[in-house]
Amino acid sequence: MNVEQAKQWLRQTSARLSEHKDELSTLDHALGDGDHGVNMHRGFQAVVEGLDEWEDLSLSSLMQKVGSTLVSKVGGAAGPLYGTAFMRMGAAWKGIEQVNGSAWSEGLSKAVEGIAQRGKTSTGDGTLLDVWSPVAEAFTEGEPSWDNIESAAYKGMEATEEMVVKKGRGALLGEQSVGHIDPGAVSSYYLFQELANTMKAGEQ
Amino acid sequence: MNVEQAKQWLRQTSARLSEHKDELSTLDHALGDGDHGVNMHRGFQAVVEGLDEWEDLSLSSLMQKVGSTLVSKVGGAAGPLYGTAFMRMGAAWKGIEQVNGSAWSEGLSKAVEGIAQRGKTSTGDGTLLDVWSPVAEAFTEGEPSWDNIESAAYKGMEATEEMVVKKGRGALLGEQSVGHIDPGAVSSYYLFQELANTMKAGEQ
Amino acid sequence: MMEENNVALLFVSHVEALAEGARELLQQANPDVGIYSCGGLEDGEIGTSIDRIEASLNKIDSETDVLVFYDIGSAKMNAEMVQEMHEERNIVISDAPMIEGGYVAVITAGLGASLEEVKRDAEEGYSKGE
Amino acid sequence: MMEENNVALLFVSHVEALAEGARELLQQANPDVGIYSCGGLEDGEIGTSIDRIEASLNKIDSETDVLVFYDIGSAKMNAEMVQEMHEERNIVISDAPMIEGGYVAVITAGLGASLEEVKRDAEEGYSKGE
Ligand SMILES: Nc1ncnc2c1ncn2[C@@H]1O[C@H](COP(=O)(O)OP(=O)(O)O)[C@@H](O)[C@H]1O
Ligand SMILES: Nc1ncnc2c1ncn2[C@@H]1O[C@H](COP(=O)(O)OP(=O)(O)O)[C@@H](O)[C@H]1O
Ligand SMILES: [Mg+2]
Ligand SMILES: [Mg+2]
Ligand SMILES: [Mg+2]
Ligand SMILES: [Mg+2]
Repeated sequence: MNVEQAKQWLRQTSARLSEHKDELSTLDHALGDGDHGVNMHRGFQAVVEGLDEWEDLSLSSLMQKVGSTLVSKVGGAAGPLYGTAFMRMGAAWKGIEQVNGSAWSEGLSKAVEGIAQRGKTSTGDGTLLDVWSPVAEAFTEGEPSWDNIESAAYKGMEATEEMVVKKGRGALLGEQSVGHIDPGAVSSYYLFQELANTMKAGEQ
Repeated sequence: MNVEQAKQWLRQTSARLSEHKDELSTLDHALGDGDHGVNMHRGFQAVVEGLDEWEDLSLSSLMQKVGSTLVSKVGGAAGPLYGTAFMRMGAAWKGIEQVNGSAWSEGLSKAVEGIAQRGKTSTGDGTLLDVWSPVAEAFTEGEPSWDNIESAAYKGMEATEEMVVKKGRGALLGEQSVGHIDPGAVSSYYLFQELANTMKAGEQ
Repeated sequence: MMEENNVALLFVSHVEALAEGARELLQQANPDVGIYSCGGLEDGEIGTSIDRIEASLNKIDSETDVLVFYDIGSAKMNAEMVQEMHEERNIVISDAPMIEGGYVAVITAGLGASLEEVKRDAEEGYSKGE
Repeated sequence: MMEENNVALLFVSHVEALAEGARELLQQANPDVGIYSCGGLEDGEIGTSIDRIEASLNKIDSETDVLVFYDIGSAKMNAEMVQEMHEERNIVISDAPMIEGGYVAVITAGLGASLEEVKRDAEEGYSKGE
C-alpha cells in the first residue's frame, strides 16, 4: 500500500461508514448509547476533509494524522481506540513508502497492541479488538491474501454476537449482551473490507 | 406564647438573622459551603412575608406553615432541619392557643426528635441539634425560665467549637473541624435568644 | 427490544445544570427509560427545593416506581421530606454515586428490573476504571 | 485560613452542562481550590474531546498537579491520551465517583493535601447516606 492507496482506502471507508451510519447506531442502541454510527461518520468525515490538506505527507505521517483526527473527532470510546490503532501503524511505518507483507504484519500487530492497552481489553471481550486481532494474524510475512484478511474480519465480527461483552458500555448488560453483534466490530469489518477492496483494485 | 407573640418572635428572628447573615456565612465557609447566612435569611424572609397572609391561622397551623416555608425556601440542609422542627412543634400544639410550661417541653422535645430523625444525628455531632437539645431540656413542667433557656442555647452553641463535626458538610473535615463554631448552632442560638427576648418583653 | 419497565429515575442536585446534564447523559444510554431531573433554587442559587422535587415527581405517572438519586446530603433530606409527603407512592432514595450508579440504573431499568433490583444494581453493580 | 494548595481538579464529562454543574457545586464548597471542567463535543453532541481536555489543562498552571475526574469509560481513555501527551506534567486520573469523590477532593485539596492524598481520599473517603 502506498500513500495514494491509503488515501483511497480512507475515502472508501468514510463513504462506507456514512452509508451504514444508521445501522451502526442501531447496533449500538442495543449494546450502548446508540451513537457509534454518528461517531464514526463524524470522525471519518474529518479525515476525508483532512486528506486534501495533508497532500505531501509520508504514509507514516498520514497515518498519524488520521489517528489524531479520529481521537479528536469521534467523541466516543471508538475515538481513542481507532485513533491509537492508526497512530501505532504510523509509528510502525516510519520511513516506509510502500507497505508490504512484513510491514503489514508489524503495523497491524502494533495497532492491536495499542487497542488492547488503550481499552484495557483482550480478545474475547466482544469489542472491535475481536476483528483487529484476527486480521493482524491473517497478515503473514509474505504478500497479503486480501480474501483471507476480509474473511478474518468477517468471522471476527460475527463471533462477537455470541460473546458476553466485557468492556465498554455493553459490559453493563452482562449475559444480556449475548445475541448482539458489537458495533465497533462491524465498523472495523467495513474498514478492512474497504482495505481489501482498495488493494484488490490496485492489483488488477 | 400566643399566636401574636409567636409572630413577634419570628419577625425578630428574621431581623436578627439578616443582621448576622454575613457572620453566619463566614462561619459556614470554614465548615461548609459558606451559604448558611444566605439560606437562613432567604428562609425567614419568606416566613415574614407569609405572616401577613397567614392572618387567621391557629398557633399550631402557623408553626406548620413556618416549617413548610423553611423547608421550601432555605435551600440547604438547614431547611429540612429547621422545617421539621417547626412542623413538629405545630403538630404538638394542636388545639393549644397559649403555649405554657408542659406544652413548651412537649413541643421542643418533639422538635428535637424531628431534627435527630431528619439529620440522622444525635447530640455531640456538632450541629444545630447541640443547641436545640439542651434548650428542650431547659424547659421544665413549670413556667419557663427564659434566662435559663437563653443560657442553655448559648452554652450549646459554644460547645460545638470543641466538637469533631459528624454530620453535614463539616463532617468531611474530620479532626480539622475542631476549633470552629457550627453555623447552624449559631443561627439556632439567635432563634432562641429572640424567643427569650420576645417572651420577656411580654412578661413586663 | 426493551421490556416494558416501570421504574423512573429522578436526579436531584444542588445545581440545575448538573441534574439536567446527568439526565441528558443517561437518557442517551436508553431513550426509553423515564429520567427526570431537578436542581437549584428558584432564584438560580445553589441548593435543593422540595417544591422542585415535587414538581418533577408530579410529571411521573403515579403508578410508576421512582428511584431518586441525589448529589449531597441536604438534597437527600429534602428528597426524604417529599417521600414522606407522598406515602401513597413507591419512592425509594438511592445512596449510589449519582452519575455512576445512575448509569447502571438506566441500563437495568431498561431491562425491566424491579425498583429493588435497580436500586441494588446502582449501589453495588457500579464499577469504574478497569 | 486555608493552606496553599497545589492540586487542581479537572472534571471531564460527556456533557458540558454536567461538567460545568459539577464545577459550580464543588467550587462553592471551597472557592480557593482550582476547579476546571470540560465536556461535550464542539457541535454540542454528547462525547468527550481531547482538544477540550487539553484546552482545560492549558488553563492550569503547568507546575500545578492535576487530578482528573471523569464520568464514563471513554472519557477516561481520552483523558489518558492527554495524560500521555503531557508526560512533563503531573496528571493523575481518579476512578472515584465524579461528584461524590470530587466533593471529598475539593475539601482535602483545600486543606493542602498532596495529589496522592487527594486521590486516595476521593476514592476511599467518600461516603453517602448515613
Ligand atoms: N474498553 C474497550 N476496549 C475495546 N473496545 C471498546 C472499549 N470500549 C468500547 N469499545 C468499542 O467501542 C465501541 C463503541 O464505540 P462508540 O459508540 O463510538 O463509543 P461510546 O461507547 O463511548 O458511545 C464498542 O462497540 C466497542 O467495539
Ligand atoms: N445531618 C445533619 N444533622 C443535623 N444538622 C445538620 C446536618 N447537616 C447539616 N446540619 C446543620 O446545618 C448547618 C448547615 O446549613 P446550611 O449551610 O444552610 O446547609 P448546607 O450545608 O446544605 O449548605 C450546619 O451548620 C449544621 O448545623
Ligand atoms: Mg456509543
Ligand atoms: Mg457515546
Ligand atoms: Mg452551607
Ligand atoms: Mg449549601
